[in-house]
Amino acid sequence: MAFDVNKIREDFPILKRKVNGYPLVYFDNAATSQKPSKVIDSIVDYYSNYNSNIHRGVHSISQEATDAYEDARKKIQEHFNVKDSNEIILTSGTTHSINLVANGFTNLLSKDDEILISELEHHSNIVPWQMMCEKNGAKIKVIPLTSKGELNYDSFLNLLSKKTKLVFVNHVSNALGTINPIKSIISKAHEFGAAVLIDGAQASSHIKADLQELNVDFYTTSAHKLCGPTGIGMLFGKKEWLNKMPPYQGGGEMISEVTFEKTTYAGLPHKFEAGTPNIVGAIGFGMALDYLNNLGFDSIEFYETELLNYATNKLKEIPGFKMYGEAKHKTSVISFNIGELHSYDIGTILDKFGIAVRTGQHCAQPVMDYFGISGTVRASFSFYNTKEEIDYFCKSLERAVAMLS
Amino acid sequence: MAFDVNKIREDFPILKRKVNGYPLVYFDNAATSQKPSKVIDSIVDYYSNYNSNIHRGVHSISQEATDAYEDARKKIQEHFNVKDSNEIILTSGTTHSINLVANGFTNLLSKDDEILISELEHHSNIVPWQMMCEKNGAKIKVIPLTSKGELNYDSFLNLLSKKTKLVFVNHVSNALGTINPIKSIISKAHEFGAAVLIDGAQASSHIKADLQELNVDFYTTSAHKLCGPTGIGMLFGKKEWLNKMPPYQGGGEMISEVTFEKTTYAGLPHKFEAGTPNIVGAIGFGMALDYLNNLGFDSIEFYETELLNYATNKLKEIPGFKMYGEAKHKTSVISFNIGELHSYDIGTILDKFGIAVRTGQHCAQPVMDYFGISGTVRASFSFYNTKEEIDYFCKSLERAVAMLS
Amino acid sequence: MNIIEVQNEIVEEFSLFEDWMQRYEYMIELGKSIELIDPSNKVDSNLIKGCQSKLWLHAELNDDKLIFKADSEAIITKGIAAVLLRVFSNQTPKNIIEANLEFIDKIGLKEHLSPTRANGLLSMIKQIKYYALAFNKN
Amino acid sequence: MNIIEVQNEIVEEFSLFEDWMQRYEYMIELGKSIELIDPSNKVDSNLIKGCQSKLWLHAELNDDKLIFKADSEAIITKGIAAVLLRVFSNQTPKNIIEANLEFIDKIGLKEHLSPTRANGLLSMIKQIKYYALAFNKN
Ligand SMILES: Cc1ncc(COP(=O)(O)O)c(C=O)c1O
Ligand SMILES: Cc1ncc(COP(=O)(O)O)c(C=O)c1O
Repeated sequence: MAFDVNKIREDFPILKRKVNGYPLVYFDNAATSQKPSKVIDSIVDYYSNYNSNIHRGVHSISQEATDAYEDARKKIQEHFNVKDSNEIILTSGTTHSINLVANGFTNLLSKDDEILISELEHHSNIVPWQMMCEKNGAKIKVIPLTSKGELNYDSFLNLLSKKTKLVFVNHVSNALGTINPIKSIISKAHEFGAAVLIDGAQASSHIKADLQELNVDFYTTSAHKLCGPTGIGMLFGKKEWLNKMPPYQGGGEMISEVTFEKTTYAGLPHKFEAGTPNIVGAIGFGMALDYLNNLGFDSIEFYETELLNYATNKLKEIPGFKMYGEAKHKTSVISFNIGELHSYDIGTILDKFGIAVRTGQHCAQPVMDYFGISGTVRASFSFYNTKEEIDYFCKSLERAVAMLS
Repeated sequence: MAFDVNKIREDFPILKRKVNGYPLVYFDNAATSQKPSKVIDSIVDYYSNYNSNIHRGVHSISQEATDAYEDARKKIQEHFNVKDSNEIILTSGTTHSINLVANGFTNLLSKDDEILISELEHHSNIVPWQMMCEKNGAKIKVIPLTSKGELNYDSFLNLLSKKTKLVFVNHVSNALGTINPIKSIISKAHEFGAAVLIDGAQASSHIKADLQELNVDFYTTSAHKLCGPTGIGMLFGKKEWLNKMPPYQGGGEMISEVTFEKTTYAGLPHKFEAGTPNIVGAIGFGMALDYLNNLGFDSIEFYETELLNYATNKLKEIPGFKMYGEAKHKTSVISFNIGELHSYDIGTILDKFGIAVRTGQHCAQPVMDYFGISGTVRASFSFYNTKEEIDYFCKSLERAVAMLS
Repeated sequence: MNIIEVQNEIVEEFSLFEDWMQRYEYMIELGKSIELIDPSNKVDSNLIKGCQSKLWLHAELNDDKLIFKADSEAIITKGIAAVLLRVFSNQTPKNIIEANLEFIDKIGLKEHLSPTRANGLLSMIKQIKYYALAFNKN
Repeated sequence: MNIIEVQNEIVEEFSLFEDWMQRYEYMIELGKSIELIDPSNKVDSNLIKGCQSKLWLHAELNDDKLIFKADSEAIITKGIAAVLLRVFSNQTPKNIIEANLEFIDKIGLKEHLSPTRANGLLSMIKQIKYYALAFNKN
């Protein structure tokens, strides 16, 4: 099946929209993805036909909603090739997932332990660990960057020791698009007995991760990054770890017995899913995975790489263009500045042309500090973008630069 | 404007549905509410026209999404008559809200402190405090029930002391429908310097709470209980308290500066809203409040009380009918058993007739323990229900009883 | 009778009913006539999870056959248990392990087979098969 | 000129432009010609929050008039600041407090007035009014 982008674009209602009089060119995909009708329809279908609170409900629509919710978990399990569906915890997103793990490790670590965090991380994979370390005294060591925006693998090896208990790396950097060598990071960390959490938020719309093959301990993602709804995400955790971790939130669903004297917790995954979950979110998440798998991740990757190369080559011709992040393996993200121009100015003018890019620090201040800059313009492409959009983007960028210089 | 239930029913697509061949009679409103087209449409509109990640985005759709998200916060603020919109924290639901507060108080309390929890509480307002007390050693004291399912106010007064630091009561009990005298509970607790958290999850679809007038310290609710989407809720907290509490989750949005040495947190409300929020959820939440306010809470209350009285009188005629919860002030919830029949059996047969009720413990095991029962059948009515549905329900219930006896 | 014969007999019985009400009434009747578990065996370790009403299932080997007994607070659950016991009780572990479960669909209980249903049917079957496996090894 | 006269003058200037590009080009020009804040006043306490680019605003009283100076990393922000400074700098605190802000709408900057916009316009205005209030009391 050839990749027919014009046909695919018809799946996304928002792409018909105009912004400031121009057709929307949405290059802010790394911040959040757009949603195909299939996903939107699944939400409407839920609310119109079988909205109900789940679990323990005897009546039919409660059962239907429960089945749909649990089917979504199964779809996620299959997509990520996870052994046991109980290892999939539905959360409100990557940030929630990571905080859940950080809370779980608070009492498992102490002041002689070290955790390694890459300098490439999103704030969501830094701040929870800083908060945890304040409680248990564990030390954070930073895996530094190279000038190409890759992780310094030798430094990583040097930092690893018997003291290392946990390693945190994102699968793909949201600021630069770098695809990290997580497979070897995981196996090296395991040699030292350290567990590894991979933040897959930025990877999941581009790469289908096989979690059993990776042998990763924890993996997280957010549905909104992969054509799914807001307010839902997942945490994969190996059963051995999840069983060791205390529950994160208390409430309905996550208990088996409650008295004021003693409460016993439910088994996995419910132990970590307190309260009424984002039922419709889970259903939309599952549908988004169906949609992407139906397109095929190979086709997506192939096409997005084509867009990336096309855009990179065109942008390099613009005088003063400086790209941050030139990793050998990267997703379709271009983070750049032009001369001394401020990213905010460029973003503002591009918006006037109907083009959506992200500007600033991209929740990755350490990366910006590394390059000694206050921010970048980030154009991130998805499989529903086109070369024509890139042409228009480059032309508009040149006009913006002319206006601002 | 007269209350035209048939017209209102047309706002709810799900009410056209059949279950097991019969028209759906949805009496499980205390578990979750159904959604009017306006709310569903607002979700479709968001995803079809301005879906984008919010805050810090320079481009137009990001600004539109941010405005819509912040407008929702304003609507919530106005609805609950809150002074400052920064006192409204958007969470994923009541359970999340309560856990956030419990986490915030972990270091503010110590082993000489006491917290009062009512015996009427939902597990979501019990378990988080048990988890907190395990950490800081504070003691839980239980405000007991009376046989009518009301809080024993005298016991409450006796339990109050200078040691009391926090009091937790739900505004309305989900298991019995009891409306608690929160105004006097709050002012009594304040006399002793204790802060009060009111769990409004079950109240919000029936009662419009004026939080300034109540002078409450914390108030929580879930949008899914009041015609809004799943995966979104709110926490109101007085600024003085919210400023004292440490952040709950770390991540994007909730920081102002991040380095590996030191991270500084953002101001309210962002300090408590880590990560990409449930943007569409917030928008739907705001729209649900618009919808309910447009109907008018006075009309809703009036009509629901009519339904409650009508149903109570009819049900009382059924031999063996025993109602739990006969509070003077209660919402349109009837929790009951018939003779020795098990609630599960009744629920199963009613479902066969297309009627959705909840059966079991309703996440309130202490209430069931108090009455010495394993569960109840709970029929909970909303403003879109009708007397005809109640007639059909009673008739079907009698047939179920006949089959099961 | 072997398992297949019992299953066929049950399917035949249920095929006489015209609607769900008759089917449920019959199940409720069956529930009332179930051979109850000995009170001393109504212990937590015999409780089956995943059911809204308490449901106990006990197994013991009699010669080479497994004898199941069950009880539940809910009569419908008891009825479901009664159907299962008619099929599986007094059979050899090996036959139980190998038994297929199409009859559940045929008697209109398929809707109860989803893992999320609160009636415990699936958990009961799992537990029965689990007992059979355990006793088969001995 | 008093505040209203300056505002009218600015509105007139902007009314000549046919599209957003000319308007922005003009603002960028204004940004380049802004009277810059003294480097010694580019301190954190003069930073305005709510802007994606750093934006400093300094105020001092000269006789009975407030003199504002500003700077920003971003030229568009500087241009917006320049427009505001033309209106508010060299005016008495009282006049600043009383000034209305309709001109912002008229010159096509209204879209920037939402509290969630990352350009700092609203924060700048708040800070200017805040300074005026503070100096008015003295
Ligand atoms: C009184 C009460 N408190 C708390 C909750 C928990 O709300 P949620 O599941 O939306 O977090 C509920 C809902 O079941 C409730 O009725
Ligand atoms: C690499 C990475 N990690 C974590 C996150 C946080 O995800 P969320 O905001 O959905 O919790 C993001 C999204 O911005 C991301 O790109």
